[in-house]
Amino acid sequence: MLEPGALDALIEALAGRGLRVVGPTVRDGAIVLDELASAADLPTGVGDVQEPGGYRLFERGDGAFFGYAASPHSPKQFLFPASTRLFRARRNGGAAVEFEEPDAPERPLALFVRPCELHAIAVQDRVFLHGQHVDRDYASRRRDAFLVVVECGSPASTCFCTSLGTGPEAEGGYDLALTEVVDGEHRFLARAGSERGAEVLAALPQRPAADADRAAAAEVTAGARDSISRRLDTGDLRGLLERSRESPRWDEVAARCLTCANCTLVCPTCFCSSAEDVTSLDGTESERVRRWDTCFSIDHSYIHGGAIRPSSRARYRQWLTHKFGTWNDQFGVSGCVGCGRCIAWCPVGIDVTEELAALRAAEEVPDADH
Amino acid sequence: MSALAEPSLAEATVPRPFAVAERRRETADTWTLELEPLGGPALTPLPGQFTMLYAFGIGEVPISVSGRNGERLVQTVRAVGAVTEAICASEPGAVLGVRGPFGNAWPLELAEGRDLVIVAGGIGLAPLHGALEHALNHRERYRGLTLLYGARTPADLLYRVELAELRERGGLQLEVTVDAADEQWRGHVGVVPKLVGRAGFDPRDAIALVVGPEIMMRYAIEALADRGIAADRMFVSMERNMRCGLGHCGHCQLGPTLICRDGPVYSAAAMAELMEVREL
Amino acid sequence: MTKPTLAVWKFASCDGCQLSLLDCEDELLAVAGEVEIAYFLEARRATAEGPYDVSLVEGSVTTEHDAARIREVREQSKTLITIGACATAGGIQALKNYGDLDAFTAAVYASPQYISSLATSTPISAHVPVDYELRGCPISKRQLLEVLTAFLHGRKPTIPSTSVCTECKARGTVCVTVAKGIPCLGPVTHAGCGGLCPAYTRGCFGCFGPMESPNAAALEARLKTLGSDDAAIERLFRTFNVAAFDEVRAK
Amino acid sequence: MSERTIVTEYLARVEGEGGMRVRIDGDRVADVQLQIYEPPRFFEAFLRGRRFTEAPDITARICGICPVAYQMSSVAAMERICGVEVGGQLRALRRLLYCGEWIESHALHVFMLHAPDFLGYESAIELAQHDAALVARALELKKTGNRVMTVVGGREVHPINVRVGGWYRTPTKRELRELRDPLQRALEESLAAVRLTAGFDFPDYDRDYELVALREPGEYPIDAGRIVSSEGIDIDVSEYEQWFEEEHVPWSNALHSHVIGRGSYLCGPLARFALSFDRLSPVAREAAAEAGLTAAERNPFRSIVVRCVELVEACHEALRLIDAYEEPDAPAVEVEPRAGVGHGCTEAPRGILWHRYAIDGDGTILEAKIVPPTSQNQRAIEEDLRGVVERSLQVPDDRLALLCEQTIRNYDPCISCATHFLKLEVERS
Ligand SMILES: Cc1cc2nc3c(=O)[nH]c(=O)nc-3n(C[C@H](O)[C@H](O)[C@H](O)COP(=O)(O)OP(=O)(O)OC[C@H]3O[C@@H](n4cnc5c(N)ncnc54)[C@H](O)[C@@H]3O)c2cc1C
Ligand code: SF4
Ligand code: SF4
Ligand code: SF4
Repeated sequence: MLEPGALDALIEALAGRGLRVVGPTVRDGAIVLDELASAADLPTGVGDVQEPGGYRLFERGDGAFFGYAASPHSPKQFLFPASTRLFRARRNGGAAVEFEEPDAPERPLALFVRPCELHAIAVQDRVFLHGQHVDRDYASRRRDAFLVVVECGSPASTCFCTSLGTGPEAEGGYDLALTEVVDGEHRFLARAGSERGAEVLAALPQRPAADADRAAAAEVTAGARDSISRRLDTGDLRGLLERSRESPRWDEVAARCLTCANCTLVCPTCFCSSAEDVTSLDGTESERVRRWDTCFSIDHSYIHGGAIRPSSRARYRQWLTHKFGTWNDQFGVSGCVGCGRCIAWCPVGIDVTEELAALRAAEEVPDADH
Repeated sequence: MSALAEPSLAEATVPRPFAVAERRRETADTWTLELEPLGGPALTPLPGQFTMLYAFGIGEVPISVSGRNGERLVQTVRAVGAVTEAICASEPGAVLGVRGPFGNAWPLELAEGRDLVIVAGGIGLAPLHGALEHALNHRERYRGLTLLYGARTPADLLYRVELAELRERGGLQLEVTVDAADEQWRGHVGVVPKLVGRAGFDPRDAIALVVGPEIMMRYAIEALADRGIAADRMFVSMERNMRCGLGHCGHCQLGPTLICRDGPVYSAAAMAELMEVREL
Repeated sequence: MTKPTLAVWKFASCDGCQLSLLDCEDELLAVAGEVEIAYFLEARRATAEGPYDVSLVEGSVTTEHDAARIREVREQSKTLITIGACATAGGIQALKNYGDLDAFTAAVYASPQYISSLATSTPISAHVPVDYELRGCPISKRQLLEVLTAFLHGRKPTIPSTSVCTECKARGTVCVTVAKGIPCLGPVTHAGCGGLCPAYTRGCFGCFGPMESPNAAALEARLKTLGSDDAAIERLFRTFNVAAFDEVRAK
Repeated sequence: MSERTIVTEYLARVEGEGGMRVRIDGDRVADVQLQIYEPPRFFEAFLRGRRFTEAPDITARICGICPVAYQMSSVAAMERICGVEVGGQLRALRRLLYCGEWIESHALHVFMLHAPDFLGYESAIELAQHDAALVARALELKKTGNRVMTVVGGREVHPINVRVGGWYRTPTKRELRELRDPLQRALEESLAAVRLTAGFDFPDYDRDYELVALREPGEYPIDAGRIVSSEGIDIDVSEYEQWFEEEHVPWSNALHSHVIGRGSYLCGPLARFALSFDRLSPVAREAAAEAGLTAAERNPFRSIVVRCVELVEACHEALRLIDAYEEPDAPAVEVEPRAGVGHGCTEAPRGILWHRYAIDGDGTILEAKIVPPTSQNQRAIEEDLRGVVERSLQVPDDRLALLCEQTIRNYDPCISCATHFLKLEVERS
């Protein structure tokens, strides 16, 4: 067991290992992920209320450090940054062209994450690490990243991890797991999930956990589980989406969708990127830069002569179908971890769980609206 | 969590420099380049695979490998936009970046002992050229060998000299058609799928490879199916926007697949349904 | 090799977009090294005769004289690039397209009879073919350099036409609509500013005009739930890109 | 001598489009016109019916060179109407933003637009071919002004952070601290610029102008003050229209201003310098003294040196403001609209920029009137042209045209502002 005071020691220990410690902090009316200097940067006593298209902070009044649910940022920002350099090409007079590999990423990371985010990282691992090709940039950031997962005690109304089995407990894939118990004595149950996790943990001021502590921690996540009311019926989503390719629901949602791409960009698993040349004015140097892209952009599907998916309908369908359906074909997992970000951060509050339920309902009562 | 693999250089996102060793004009807007590695080993792509070709400071695009000439890659490129224009304008000696090869290959083993029917429209002959070359080089492994090729006009036909030689050489049933003939044209007039009905092959024991515009591929497959070739014996090569070739950028999704990884070659059985869906 | 020639032209505008070129302090001399600045009155007295390889055109057409002048510019330019909201959408002065010109003139000038002006302010593309339109009120100098570099080296400029939201997200800005209920045009506005206003806790007010597939109706519905009345929504859409947004909203 | 006309159809190195026309009849200057054919854009009309809070963003679009000036005059007017005082650090930040605009605008004018006249180059681009280091340093100076605007205002052209009542977001201390080093270098560069320009060859010409500028207790006038003149005007900004009047001349899309019953006047750096010499910081005053400038300076050609002194002042002031900065609790004060008429006047880089608005109780703008510095200087410019030409009748047309243009550039006229406003024709007979 750790005292709340041990958080400073933890952050110091991580920084002491040469890591850039990134975790939750309050900025611009939200809990975002940023570099932490000490536990004082954590969102102490701040919680969040989320709904489709809405997010507000409130004072919890209990001093919890991790009393929030999914934030507008996700670990993606750090492991797969919005822009990275792929290579630099140089023309040294005449025709000769030289290619240079990009610099290695900056300092390795220590990330404070939530259980669903651990799963999201695992999903991106499948894309960037476990396919035929390994993405060098992602791999080097990921390999060194020290993951501290904090189990969830205060899910938001937008969360549905329980439907996808990604939370609120953390089951593995972390270096260090914490469960914050606020009731009674404010304390943390800590577990190491790796050797380096154990090393770090061993160096922190602590006392052994009693059964009562374990029970209190289990109650935290159990309480969280009970409070999650959003459900997604995951039964054969793949088939459902495949059968729904021509559903009129796509037109209906396209009327509401702004094609602004917020959903895909806040999603912790979406991995689409584009690559472009950034050239020097004199034309002797060029950098190929990779940037986040989204299937909501028309260029995403552009091939000579026109885009494959010009309509909003087709773009929304791509997003939902990929996330919940074809992702399984491509990477053997669902692309969704149930964090609810796409629901909260859609400016018009389009709710993926509702859209999927509508597709299912239309299938079950095919002639409902005739 | 599984061990994290060390990224290896072979999988690098950094291109290797290749020099344009030779450049031939095919049509008004299409050129064939022979690319020679500047140091490092030669690439050994299989027929049907593609590379990502990088034009300095302009961009990078997927281009099929049309064949090999010793250490050189042979690639045929139609200039349709900034990158392909820059590639086509690369004079001998110019340096391009090459990554790859990527993607799967034409299932040529499957065709061994059978009739091989190659159906190409326009620039679509480029991705098929490697397969044709392979089959001609190993002619004995195949029974009948047919190339049905169409272009808009006689001036749009690729590899004209080579095709004329092949016609002389024999061992290949070659039918060429154009949508619009000029005065000198003595061959067929009409769309490629129309050639399918007349061609001599045994549909029960044939493998067909088809590349062209999506609409042409649909009709060709229909015609081949009408002749009796089963959908799982027909193969097409698909195109989508592509940024990485590594399965990482998400652009080349085609329904449940990623073209750079699962394609570009697919059986018609796998594609038939997807090709029916608009804006997929 | 002779350097390509660049000309910069001004029509009805505030000068801000031209100034953006001079504001490229770090690159200006490099630009002058790569191109022959053949005509740029704001910066130089010497002018060279056309034709010009690249013309940058700022401002909208509001007089007969300018309507004729833009045709001459076009004739002399191999590539014509419009810069800014005035040149690509008519600018804020396009508000007069919807009002009574005489009343406008009288509101500003004591002797309106001296003023000659067309009843409308129209984008350059309404008069001559345009090769590339760079958006923004003002344009982003980063994008201006990108367009110039791209044209110099024969590649497509990398100017995404997605929403401002995509820039906010890349920058890590917290959405002001979702987190604060601030009305914001970002979802229907063309990227380019880098997601500036939301980074300053302010809703986007549409400097870069409509994005590639703007769903104005859906956003308007949302603005209403945030407490904007019809008049407020009108005002929000009807500023520097009034003509372009009006067109989108009419659909 | 026959009649001759000297015409410059499109004036170069000024902001906006205009020309000049001077008609000379024997040894007499028959007519001088500063022609402003920049098409009119009718801002006063568009402002009607908009909300009072929109004025800073809309009026900024009148001029891309001095958008901050428009924003500052408009917010000042609106705050006056609504009875709100924006003080403390919120006001300090406004001065800081304004310093950024002064630095950028003055550096642009001094080096890119005006200095080539004195150094015998057609442009800074040509100058760069001979003295690349000078141009590079000038650009660095200009860039520092832009950086200040970017940090405080969001961007250099049409900043987005200014609002009636204050700001949308105030900068952190750290963000401002990062401006210190560049500003310190800019200060040094500005001092060097004073020395450089003081050494230029100046035509021997001066006139007894009526100088008009703002004046404030304790500070060099930037964002506030009373309107004062060398002829004894000393009024609140709301009294402007009782003393000054605009008229419309057929050869210009800009209005001409004059002091009622007296005639032309001059605003801008020379006026500010003369009327608030005592308010300059010691560094700026010392630099001026070294350059041989006193409050009695009236040679318009020397205004380039004065501009450099103001560069020193702006850099110094910016540094002072940054050092004294404390992050405010709230970025803005609440402003409730209130029916009324209000005025705002601030010192744009080119001179006083005066705004008047009438709004109703809902905050809807009923009426707007904007008098930019270039309109106010237009008459003085024409009179200078006449004066300069009269003294240089023997000069051949091409050189005379150049001299006339230089005379116009003394004022750093901003035509975009003036039309909401320029062409030189010299006719001789
Ligand atoms: C697997 C595969 C093999 C190909 N083989 C050949 C070949 O052998 N010969 C040949 O001439 N062409 C081939 N293409 C098509 C070629 O890649 C495009 O013509 C090329 O990308 C156009 O780029 P551009 O910049 O010149 O044109 P633009 O139209 O200006 O394209 C802009 C950008 O869009 C993307 N893009 C546009 N069209 C395509 C496309 N069809 N496929 C993928 N991305 C696209 C690219 O990123 C390109 O940079 C192949 C495409 C694929 C997917
Ligand atoms: S699809 Fe939505 S709920 Fe699922 S992981 Fe992505 S953002 Fe979270
Ligand atoms: S949902 Fe769209 S943006 Fe996200 S990974 Fe899939 S295709 Fe890419
Ligand atoms: S679903 Fe919502 S967040 Fe996603 S693109 Fe549509 S409107 Fe934007």
